[in-house]
Amino acid sequence: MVIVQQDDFDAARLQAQLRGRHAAGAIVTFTGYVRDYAQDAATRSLFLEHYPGMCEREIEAICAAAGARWQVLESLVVHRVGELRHKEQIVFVAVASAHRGDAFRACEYIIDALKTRAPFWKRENLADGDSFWVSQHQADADKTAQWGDDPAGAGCGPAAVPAEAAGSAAAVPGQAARPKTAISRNAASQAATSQTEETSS
Amino acid sequence: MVIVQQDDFDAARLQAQLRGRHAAGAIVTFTGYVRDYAQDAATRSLFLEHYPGMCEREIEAICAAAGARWQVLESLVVHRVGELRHKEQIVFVAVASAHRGDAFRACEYIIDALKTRAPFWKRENLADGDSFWVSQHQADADKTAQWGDDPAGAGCGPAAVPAEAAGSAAAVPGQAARPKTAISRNAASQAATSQTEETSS
Amino acid sequence: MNGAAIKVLYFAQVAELTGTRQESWPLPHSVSGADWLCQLEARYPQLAPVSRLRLAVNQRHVAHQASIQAGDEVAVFEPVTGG
Amino acid sequence: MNGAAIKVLYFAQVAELTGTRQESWPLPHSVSGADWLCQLEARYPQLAPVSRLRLAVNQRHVAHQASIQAGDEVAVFEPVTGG
Repeated sequence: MVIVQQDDFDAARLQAQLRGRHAAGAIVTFTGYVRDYAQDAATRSLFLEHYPGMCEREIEAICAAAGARWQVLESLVVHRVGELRHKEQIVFVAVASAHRGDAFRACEYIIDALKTRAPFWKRENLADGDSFWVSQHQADADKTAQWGDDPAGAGCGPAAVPAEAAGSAAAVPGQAARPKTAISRNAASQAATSQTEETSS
Repeated sequence: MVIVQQDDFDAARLQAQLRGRHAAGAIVTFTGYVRDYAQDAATRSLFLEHYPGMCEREIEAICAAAGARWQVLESLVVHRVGELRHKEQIVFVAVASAHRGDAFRACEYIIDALKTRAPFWKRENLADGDSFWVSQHQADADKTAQWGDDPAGAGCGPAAVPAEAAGSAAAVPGQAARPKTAISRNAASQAATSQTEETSS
Repeated sequence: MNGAAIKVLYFAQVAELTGTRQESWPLPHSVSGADWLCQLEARYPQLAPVSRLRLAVNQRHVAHQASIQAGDEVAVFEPVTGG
Repeated sequence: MNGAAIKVLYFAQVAELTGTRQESWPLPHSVSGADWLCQLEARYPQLAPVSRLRLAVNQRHVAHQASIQAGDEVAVFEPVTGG
């Protein structure tokens, strides 16, 4: 199940439902929180923009890939969009399995792949009023490549391959080590669209 | 923090407390449930016996080892003892970290090490009235050995080393492939001691 | 060929730079993603360099050599940063 | 040497087989774990083979060649099965 929504979520209720649907021996969960993204300034809030429709489809494809690779009874992903304050929950991934190793592997795969494939973009609003679009970390692309997957869009350029095919994340010079991109002070308002989408798989 | 108790636990409340204590970017949790341990019979309940004192000390040592190896803000382990029904929660491990990879690694290490080092013993009560002490799975000892640790007590025999030292789990012939050991029908009552211990670290 | 077009979606910083989130783009004949990105840069020089931008066609990630055809939904965005 | 002893704890199936969970065991001089397990098997033949059993001394896992001394708390058990 994949849920993209503005509202906060109740991870315990979601895990209880997951457990109720299966006689799973193991459930592994990952929860991501709003933290300080800039190294030198405090984060006041994040704005999460997404591409409705494609977002859910990409995450469902990621969960299906995890289920094809490991023994998974069910995967659940909840991702929030819109304005999120410091320390709020952003994303929750839960995987139920008969085998804990498979649950750990699948859960980590899903969050790693989500970070390089699911069309979300974070804008960080600093306590001092500055606003930045967070740039993709090379480390995230590298982590995805370690699973044998090609990070989404890494294949731009002449030697490129479709995102579903195997490939290397190293194909894009200039993507490395850009921790954040300054756009302009308070230039962010026009991009603010927060939609709530809920899809099941 | 390590808690060994008979009562059920509220994983959500524990995770919320963990999150409140740290500006963690990531929390990874593992929850283990009572499942069917015998291949050919339904599990009615489990009885979990433990060694009070040593149990908490071993788990705390495991958490400390995880903290020395990965970037961990805090680890939390709750393990239940006593009579547990089918599908109930047995164990909860939560790890808070700034880095999700470290959180995944530390959480899996802790549950793997717990399964081969923490002095708990499971007796399975089958729906048909039979009762068995569950035997350690060779797979669990193997998983612990993969982390570079020696499973507890694997070092019995002349080539043995202390459990804290590096070594191989393969040193004990005859431990492999004993999925369960029949003791006797309903012979379990005299071993039934269920204590509640709560320790903080 | 008259009326042949693609639907273009802009997200996040790309939407800020173009000043719009969606538009119809005439496309008389199919082109590669790379060639279309050149057209895009000609219209919105502020997007340069476009080689860093990612494309999705009909809600799937595609490489820059993928073909874009009339009727496609084409999305343009910076590398994603969810999770 | 008079009164020199260890405190022995039995758990789970071992406690069922010995019929007790705790006892004092005279130990006039220190022995290896393996030698002490031989004494244990002599007293409780139903525990055989004792080579499979694990020992903890003063609440720490030890190998069978570890030394056991008067005053120690010695625990005997099958491989653990928690989690």
